[in-house]
Amino acid sequence: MAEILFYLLAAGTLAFGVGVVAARMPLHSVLSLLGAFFCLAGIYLLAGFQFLAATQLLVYAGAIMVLFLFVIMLLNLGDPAELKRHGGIALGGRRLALAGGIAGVLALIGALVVPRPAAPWRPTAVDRGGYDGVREIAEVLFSRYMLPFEAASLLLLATMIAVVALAKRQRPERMAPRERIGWPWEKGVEQ
Amino acid sequence: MTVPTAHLFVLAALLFALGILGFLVRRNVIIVLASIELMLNAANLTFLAASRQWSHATGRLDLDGPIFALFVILVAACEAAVGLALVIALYRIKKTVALDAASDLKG
Amino acid sequence: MMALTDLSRVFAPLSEAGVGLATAPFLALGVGVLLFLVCDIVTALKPLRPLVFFAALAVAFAGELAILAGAAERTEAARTLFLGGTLRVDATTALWGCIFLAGTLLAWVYSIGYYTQNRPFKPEHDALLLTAPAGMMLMVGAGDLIVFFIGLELLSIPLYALAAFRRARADSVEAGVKYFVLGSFSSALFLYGAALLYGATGTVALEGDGGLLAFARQEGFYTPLSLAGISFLAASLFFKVSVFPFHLWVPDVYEGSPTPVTALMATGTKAAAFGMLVRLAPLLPPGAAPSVAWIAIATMAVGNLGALVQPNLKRMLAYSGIAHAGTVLLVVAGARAGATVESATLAALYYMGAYLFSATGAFGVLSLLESDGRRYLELESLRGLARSRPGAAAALSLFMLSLGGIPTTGGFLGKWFVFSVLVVEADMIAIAVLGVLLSVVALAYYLRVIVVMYMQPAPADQPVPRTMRPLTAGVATFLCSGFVLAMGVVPGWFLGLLD
Amino acid sequence: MHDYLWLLPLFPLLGSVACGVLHFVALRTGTANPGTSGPARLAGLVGSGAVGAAFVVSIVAFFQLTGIVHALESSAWRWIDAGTLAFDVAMVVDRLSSVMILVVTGVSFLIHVYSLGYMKGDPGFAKFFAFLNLFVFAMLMLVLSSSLLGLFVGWEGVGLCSYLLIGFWYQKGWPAEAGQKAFVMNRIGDACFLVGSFLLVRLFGSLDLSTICGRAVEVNGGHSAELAIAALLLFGGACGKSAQFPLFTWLPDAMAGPTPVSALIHAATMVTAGVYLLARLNPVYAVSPDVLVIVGGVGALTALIGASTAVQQNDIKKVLAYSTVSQLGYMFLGLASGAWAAAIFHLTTHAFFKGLLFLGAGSVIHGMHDEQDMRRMGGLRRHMPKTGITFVAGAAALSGLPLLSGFFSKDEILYRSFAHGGQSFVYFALWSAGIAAAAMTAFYTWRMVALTFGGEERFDPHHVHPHESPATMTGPLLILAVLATFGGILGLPAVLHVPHLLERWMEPVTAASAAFLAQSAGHETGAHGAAEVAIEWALLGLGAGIALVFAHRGFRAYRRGPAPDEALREKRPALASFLAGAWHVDAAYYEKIVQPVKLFAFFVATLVDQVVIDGAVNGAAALARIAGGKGRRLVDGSVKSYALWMGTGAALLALVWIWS
Amino acid sequence: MSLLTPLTLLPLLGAVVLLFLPAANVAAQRLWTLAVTTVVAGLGVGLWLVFDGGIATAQQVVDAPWFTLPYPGGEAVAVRYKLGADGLSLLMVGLTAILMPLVVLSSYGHIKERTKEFLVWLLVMETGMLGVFLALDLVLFYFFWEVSLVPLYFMVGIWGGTNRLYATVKFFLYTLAGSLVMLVAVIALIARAGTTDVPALVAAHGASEPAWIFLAFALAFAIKVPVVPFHTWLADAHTEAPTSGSVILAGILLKMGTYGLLRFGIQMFPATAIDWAPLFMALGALGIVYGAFLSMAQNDLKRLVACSSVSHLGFVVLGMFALTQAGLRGGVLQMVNHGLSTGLLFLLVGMIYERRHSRMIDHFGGLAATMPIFAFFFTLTVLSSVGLPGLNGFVGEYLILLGSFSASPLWTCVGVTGVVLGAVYLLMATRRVLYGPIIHEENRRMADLGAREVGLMLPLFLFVVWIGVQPDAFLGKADATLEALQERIEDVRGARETSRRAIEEALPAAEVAR
Repeated sequence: MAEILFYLLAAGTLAFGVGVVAARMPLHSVLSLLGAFFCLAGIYLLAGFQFLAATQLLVYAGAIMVLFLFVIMLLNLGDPAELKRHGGIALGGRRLALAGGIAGVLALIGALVVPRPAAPWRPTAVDRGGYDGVREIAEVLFSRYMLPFEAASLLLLATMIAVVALAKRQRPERMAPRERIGWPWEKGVEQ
Repeated sequence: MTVPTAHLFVLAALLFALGILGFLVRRNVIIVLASIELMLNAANLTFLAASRQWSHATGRLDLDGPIFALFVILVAACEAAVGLALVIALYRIKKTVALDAASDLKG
Repeated sequence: MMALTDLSRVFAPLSEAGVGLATAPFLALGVGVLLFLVCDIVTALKPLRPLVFFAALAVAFAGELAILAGAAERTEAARTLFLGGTLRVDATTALWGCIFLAGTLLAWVYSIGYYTQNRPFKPEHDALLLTAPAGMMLMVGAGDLIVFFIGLELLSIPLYALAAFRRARADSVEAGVKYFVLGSFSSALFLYGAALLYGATGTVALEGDGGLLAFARQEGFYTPLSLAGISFLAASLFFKVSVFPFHLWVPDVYEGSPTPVTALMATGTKAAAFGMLVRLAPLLPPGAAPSVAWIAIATMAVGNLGALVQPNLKRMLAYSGIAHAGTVLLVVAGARAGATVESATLAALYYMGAYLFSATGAFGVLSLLESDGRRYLELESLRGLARSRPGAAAALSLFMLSLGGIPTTGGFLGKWFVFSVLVVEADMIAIAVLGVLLSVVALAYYLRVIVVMYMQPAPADQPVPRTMRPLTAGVATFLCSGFVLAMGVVPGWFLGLLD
Repeated sequence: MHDYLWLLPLFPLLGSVACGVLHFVALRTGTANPGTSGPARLAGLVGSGAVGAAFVVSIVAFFQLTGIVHALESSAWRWIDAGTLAFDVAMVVDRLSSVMILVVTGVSFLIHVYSLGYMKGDPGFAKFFAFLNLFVFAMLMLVLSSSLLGLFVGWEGVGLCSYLLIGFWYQKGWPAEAGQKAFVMNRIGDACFLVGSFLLVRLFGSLDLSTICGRAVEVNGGHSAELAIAALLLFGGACGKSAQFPLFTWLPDAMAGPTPVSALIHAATMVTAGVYLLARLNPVYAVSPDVLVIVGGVGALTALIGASTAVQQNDIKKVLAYSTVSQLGYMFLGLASGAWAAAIFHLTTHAFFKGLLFLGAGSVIHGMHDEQDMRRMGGLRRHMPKTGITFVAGAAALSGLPLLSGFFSKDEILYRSFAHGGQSFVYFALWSAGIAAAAMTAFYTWRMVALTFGGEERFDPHHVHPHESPATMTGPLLILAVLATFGGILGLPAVLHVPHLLERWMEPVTAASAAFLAQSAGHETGAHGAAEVAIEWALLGLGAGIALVFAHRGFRAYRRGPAPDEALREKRPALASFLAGAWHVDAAYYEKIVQPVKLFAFFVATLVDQVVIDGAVNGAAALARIAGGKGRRLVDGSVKSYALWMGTGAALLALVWIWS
Repeated sequence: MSLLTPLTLLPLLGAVVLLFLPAANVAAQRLWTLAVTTVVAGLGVGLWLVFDGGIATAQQVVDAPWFTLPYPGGEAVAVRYKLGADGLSLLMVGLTAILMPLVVLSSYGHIKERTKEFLVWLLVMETGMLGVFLALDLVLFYFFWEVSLVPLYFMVGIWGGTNRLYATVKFFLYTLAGSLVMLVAVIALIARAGTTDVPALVAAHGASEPAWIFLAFALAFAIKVPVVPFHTWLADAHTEAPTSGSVILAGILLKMGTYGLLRFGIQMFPATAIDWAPLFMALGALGIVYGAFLSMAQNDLKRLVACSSVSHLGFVVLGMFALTQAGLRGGVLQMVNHGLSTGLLFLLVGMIYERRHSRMIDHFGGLAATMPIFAFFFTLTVLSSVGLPGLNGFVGEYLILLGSFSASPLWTCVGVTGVVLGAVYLLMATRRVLYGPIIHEENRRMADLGAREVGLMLPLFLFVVWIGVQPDAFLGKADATLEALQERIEDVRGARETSRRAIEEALPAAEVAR
C-alpha cells in the first residue's frame, strides 16, 4: 500500500517538477513547485521522516512559497508583453540540446551510481521507529551541531540585512560628511 | 514502506536533473529560482534516502542526513529571500524578470 | 532532572578546553554585527559604528593571533577539533582567518569614500561586510560538510547582496543577479554532491577518525557514488574559486560589483575556497591530479589570455584573478599528486596572502580612481597617471608587478612556493613549465597598465580624474604596498608564522 | 738581449701619435687649409724624422749582424696568456729581417721625404704622416716579431694602414670603397692565417717562429698533412696580403690612394709581407712540396693575369698596380721553387724599381694636375726630364733589360723554377708561364713609357701645363733610380762566379730547408754541374732576348699613341675586354659573390629574421591575443551560457573522475 | 669588512636619497647620481686592488641569514644574503662599476625629461646588475636577476624611440619567459641539493642532476645573451632604447647572460655542459655568422650595432663552450671587450643621433669632414670591434677561436668567417657614415664632439688599448678561478675516460668468456 503510494507520489513529484520547468506563467510554475513540495513531504513521511515532512510543509510550502507568490503578485507579471519577454525558453537549437544533455547525463550519473539493492528491503526495528525523532534531532542539533545552528542564526540575520539593503525603499539621502581628498603624500583638496 | 532506498536516490536524481533543466533553459528568473528549489529538494531527498539507508544498515539512527536537510531548508529560505529581493531590484531597473535582461556586462 | 542531565550533555561541547579561544574570532564577528546594528538603531551610538566595526575585526584578529601563538607552542597531539568535531582550529585556519580579516578591513577602508549612491544603506553594507569573513572563517575551519555549507552560504549571501548594493545601477544589480543565480546553482551542486558522498560513506564529518579525510585513505572508498559526490563538490568549489569552465561569471560580476566588494570577492572568497580545496585535496580521486592540473592550466590560459585583450581595467583584473585561481589550483593538483598538505597549504597561503595585498591594493586604487558617472574604468583612462597621481601610479605599478610575480614583491615568493610544490613534490615539471610560460602572458597585460600610466602621455582633452579619495584609503594603499614589499623582501616575518 | 730593437717600431709609433695629435691641433688652428698650418708642417718633419731614426737603428742592427751573430733578440713582452700556453712577443733581427727592415725603413724614408712635396697643401697633411708612420710601425712589427702572433699584429696593422691610406681622400667616395675592399679581401686571407696559426699551435704548442722553423722538419713524419694544411692556410693569408690569385682584385683598386701610398704600401713593402711570411717560414714550406706546387701555380697564374692585364690598362697607376700583382707572382714562383733568397732578392729590387716607378708616376700625375690617363699624356720627357729619366731607369729594371736589377732577380727566379722542374714536371709549365709573363712585362712597361713620355703631347696645352716636381720629390726618385739600376749586384748569378751576396747573407735562415730540399731532390746543394751552367747561360740569354724584343715592340707600337689598343678593341673586342677587365675576375666576384651575399643578407634580415624567427615570436603574441579574443567571446553576458558551461564542466568532471 | 655590501647597495641607497631631491633641480640630481656611481666605481677599483688573483674561490664574502625556505617535504633551506667575488665576478663588477658613471654622463645629452626618474632607475639598475654578478646564493641571484629587468623596462619604455612600447614589452616578456623556466629549474635544484649556497651547489658537481635543469638555466641565459634564435628582442630593444639604456644593455645586461652560462651552466653542471657543448658551440658559431648577415642588411645604425652584438656574443658562447682554457679565457675577456666596444659604439651612435635626430645610415655620409674627432673615435671603436690586434677585441677573439679550434675545428672555421663578415658590415657602415661626399646639407652643420663627450669615452678607450696590449692585467685576476673551472671540466672528462676505458677493457673479457 505504502509502496504504491510512494510510486504515485514519486510520479506526482516528477510531474509537478515538469510543471515547474515547463509552465509558461511563473505563477503556474510556482504552484507546480508547491505541488512537488507536497508530494515530497508525503514521500518523506512514507520514508520515515515525520519531522522533516512537517518542516518541509511549514517552511517550504508555508514560507518560501508565500514569498514567491508575494513577489509574483508584487511584480504583476501577467502583462502579455512582459510574459512574452520572460515566458519562453532562453536557449535554442544546439544549446537547448546541450542543456538537455547535461540534465540527462547528470540524471544518469545520479541514477547509475546508486548501489543496486542486493536483497529486498526488510524493515528492521530502526526503520519502523522513524529516522528523525524530534528529541534525537534536537539533542544533536544543540550539542554536536551547535556551531552550524548558531551560524545559521547569523545567516538569517545577514539575509535580513541583505534583503533590506536590496529591496527596502530608499531612505532620504543623508548629508555626506566632508572628507579630506588626496593621498597622504599629496596636497589635499577639500571637496 | 519496503521501497528500496535506491529508488529514492533515483527519484532524487531525476528531480535534480529536472531542476537543472529548468535552471538551464528557462528565461524567467522566478522559474529559475523555482528550479533551484527543485534541485535543493532533490539534494534533501538524497540526504534523507542516505540517512535511511545508513540507519537501516547500521541499526542506529544516522541523524546527519535529516539535520543536513534541515539546514538546507533553512538556507533555501535564505536564498529564496535574497533571490527574490534581487528579482525585485532587477525588476525595478529593467522592468522585467527575464534573465536575459541581465546581460549588459560581457566580454 | 532528566532535563538537567540532558542539558549538561547538550552543552558538553562548550566545556571543551580551549573552545572559547577557538570560537572567539567567529563570535567576535557575530557579536560585532549585532552591536553594529544596535549602534545603527540607537541614534546616540551612531558615531560608534566605525569603532564597533573596527573593534570586531580587531578582536577577531587578536583571536586568530592568539590561536596562532598557541599553535606554535603546542605539540603535535594538540587539539585542533572543537565542538564535537565540527570546527577545526589550527595555525592554518588562523592564518586563513587573518587573510579574510585583512581583506575585509581593506575592503571596508576603501569603501568609506566610495559610494555616491545608496549611501543611506552604508550601515547595512558594513554589517554585511562584517558577516562575510565570519562565513569564510567557518568555511576553512569546517569540521564537517554542514558547517562547510553554512559557512559557504554565510559568505555568499552577504556578497550577493553587496554585489548588487548599488541597486540603482543596472550593472551592479546585474552582477548581483548573475552571482546569485550561478552561486545558487553551485550551492545546489554542492548539496547534491554532499548528499551523494554522505550516501556513499554515511558521514558528513571531514575530520577525525570517522571523517571523510580519514575514510579517503581506506581501501574501497572510491566508489562511483562517492566519486560522483566528490565531483559535484569539487565543481561547486571550482565555481567559488572560479576555474575553467566555471569562471565565466567572474568578469561580469567583478565589473558590476562595487569595487571594494570586488576586492573582497576576489581575495576573500577565493582564499576561503582554496583553503578548503587544499585541505580536501586528499579527498580527490587518486587519478585526479592530471585532470586538475590541466584544468588549472586551462584556467591560467583563459584568464591570462582574456585579460590580455581586455580594455577594461576591472575586467582585466577579474581575468587576472581567474588566472591566479588557476595558479593556486596547481597547488591542489600538486597536493593530490604527492605533495604534503603542509607544503600545499603553505604555498596556497603565501600565494593568496600576497594576492590579497596586491589585488586588494589594485582594486583599491581603482576604486579611488573611479570617478562619478563613469561606468567603468578603461585602461586608457589611466594615461598620464604617473604625472597626475604619482603615488597612485607607483602603488598600482607595484601591485601589478606583484601580481605578475616579479621579485621583491610577495607575488614572486608566492609563485615560488606554488611551483616548488609542483616541481619538487608532485614532479609535474611539464605542467610547471607550461604554468610559468602562461604567467609570462600575464606580465604582458600587467605591464600594459604600467605602460599606460608611465609611458603614454595623457591626452590633452582628458580631464584628470578627480575623485573622492579619503586619507584612510591612501593609508590603506600604503599599507598594501608595504605588505607586498615586505612579503617579498623579508619573507621570514611571514614564514615564521607558519612554523 | 738587444732591447734597443724595440726602438725600431717605437719611433714610428711615437711619430704617428705625434702626427695625429698635430693633426688635431692643426684642425683647431682655424686656418682655411689645416694642411698648410704650422703644426701640419711640423708633423711632416716629425714623421719623416721618426722613420729616418728607425732607418738609422736598422743600419745599426744590420752591422751588428755582419759579425758572427746570426740574430739579435730583444727581451720578450708577455702578450696573451692562454692558460696552458702563453704568447710572448720579442723583436728579432736576423739575416732575413735585417734585409726587410733596411728595405722598409729605407724606402719608407725616401717616400716620406717624397710625400713632403707630393702631399703639400693637402688638408690632411699631418694625418697622412700619422698614417704613414703607423704603417711603418706595423710593418716593422710584422718583420721583427719573434712570434707568428706578433707578426699578425703587424700583418693586420699594415692592412689597417692600407685601408686608411687608400681611403685617404674619403670625400670622393670611391677611395673609401676601395679601402674597404682592400681590408675585407685582406681579412679573408687573415681568416685563413688565423686558422693556420691554430693548426701550428696544435702542432708545435707555440707560435714562436724559431720554434716552428726549428721543428718543422721534425714533424714531417707524423703530421705532414696537418702541417701542409697549416702551410696552405698561411699561404692563403699571404694571398690576401700580397694580392695573389684569387684575392688580388683589391690591389688595382687600392690605387685610389695617394701615389706615395701606392709606392710604399702597394708596391714596395706591405704587399711583399706575404713573400716575407713564406720566406720566414721556409722550413714549413720546404717540408710540404704539394703546397709549394700550389704556391707556384698561384704565383705563375697571378704573374700571367697581372702582366696580361697591364697590357690593356690606360691608367698609369693601374698599369703599375697590375704589374705589381704580376711581380708578386714571380716572387711566389721563386718561393715555390725553394729559391727563398731569390724571392727576397726580387722583393728588394722590386721595392726599388716599383717604388721608383710609382713615385715617378706620382710625379707625372702631380705635374699633370691629377691626370692619370696615359691616353691624355705623351711627350712628357720634354716637360719633366728628371722624372722621365728616372722613370725609364725603373722601367728598364722592371722589364728586365740586361744588367739592371730586375734582370738578375727575375731571371734567377725563372732559372730556379726551371731547375726545380727536375723534381716536379709541373715546374716546367710554371716556368713557361713565367717566361710569357716576362715578355708581356717588357711589352707593357715600354708601352707605358711610350705613352707617357714618348711621342707627342696628347693633352690640351692651354689647360694643362706639365711641370717638373720639386726637389723633395725628384731627390728620392734619383736615389731610387740608382738603386734600381745597380741593385742587381746583391745577387749576381752563379755563372758569373761572383758571390750571390743575398743568398750568402740569408744562409743561416734558409739552410735547414735548403738542406731538406736538396736531400729530397737527391743531390748536394750549391753543386753546379756543367749542364747546369749551360742551362743557366741559356736561360739568361733567353731572358735578355725576350726582354729586349718585347720592350722594343711595346715602345714602338705605342710611340704614336694608344691607337693599337683601339685596333685590338675593334678586332678582338672580347679579348680586349678580357684583358682590360683582369680576366673578369673582379666582375665575377661582384656578380657571383658580392651581390649574392648582399642578397642573402637581405634575405636573412627580412625573411628569416623578421618573418620566420621574429614572426614566431610575434606570432605567439598574436596567437595569444586571438585566443584571448576567443576566450572573451565565451563571456557573452548571458547567465544561461555560463550555467551551461558550468553544467558541462560538472558533468564532464563527474564522468572523467568516475570512469577513470 | 667586506666591500661588497656597500658596493651593491650604495646605488640603491643613492636612488632612495635621489627620490627626495627637489624635482626642479636637475643639475643636483645629475651631480648626485654621478657622485654615487663614481663612488661605486671607486669601490670597484678598490675591490680590484685588494682582490687576490691567485685564489679561485670567492673573496670578500659577506654572509648573513635572510630567511628560511620551509622546503616542502624536506628540511628547511636557509636562504642567505651572501655576496662574494671571484675572478669572474670581479671582471664583471669592474666593468659595471666603470661603465655606470660614464652612462650617467652620457645621459646628460639625451635625457631631458623626467630626469630624476631616469636617474633613479639607473641607480636601481646598478644595484640589480652588481647583485647578479656578486650573489652567491641562488635565490638571491634570482632576485637580482629578475629585478634588473624592471629598470630597463622603464628606461626603454619612457625615454625610448617611437616604437618603444613594443620593444620594451617584448624585451621584458622574452627575457622573463626564459627566467621563469629557469625558476622552475632553480626550485628543483635547490630541492635536490638542499642548499641555496652557490659554492656548495658547485661543489656538489651537478653530475647527478638531470639535464633539463641545466637546459632550463641555459635557456634563460641564452635568451639574455642572446643566442640565435632567441635574439629578436635585442635588436628592437636596442633600437628603441635611449643611448644610456643601450649602453647598459649591451655593456652589462647581456653579460648577465654569458656570466650566467659560465657560472650556472658550465661551472655548476660541468658534466651536462660537456654533453651539450657541441650544441652551444654550433649556436655560437651560427650566431656569429647570422648576426653578421643581419648587421649587413641594416640601414639603422643602432640596429646594426645591436645585430653586431649578436655576432660578437656568438664568439663568447663559442669560446666558453669550447671548454678549454683558452676558450674560457677568451670568452671571459670578450665579455668585457664587448661591453667596452659595443658600449662605445652605442655612445657614438647616440652622439650623432643627438645632433641629427636620425640613425639611418643613408642620412649620413662624409661626417669625417665635419666631425673629425668623432670620426677618429668611431673608427677606433670599429677597429676594436672588428678585432684589430693591439686593441682589446683581438685578444678575446683570438683566444676564443684558438680555444674552440681544439674542441671543434668545424665550428671554429664557421666562426672565423665572422672575422671577415665583421669587417664587412662594420667598415661598410663606417664608410657610409664617415666617408664619401656630404649629400645631406644637415650634415655640414654638425658640431664635433665636445669635452664632456670625449671625456666620458676616454676611460673606455684607455681600457680598449690597455686590454689590447696587456690583457693579462685583467685576465690575471681571473686566472685561478678559470683554472679551477678547467680542472673541474677535466675531472669530469677524466672520470668519463676512466669509465669508458674500464668498459672497453671489460668488453673483450666478456667476449672471451662467451
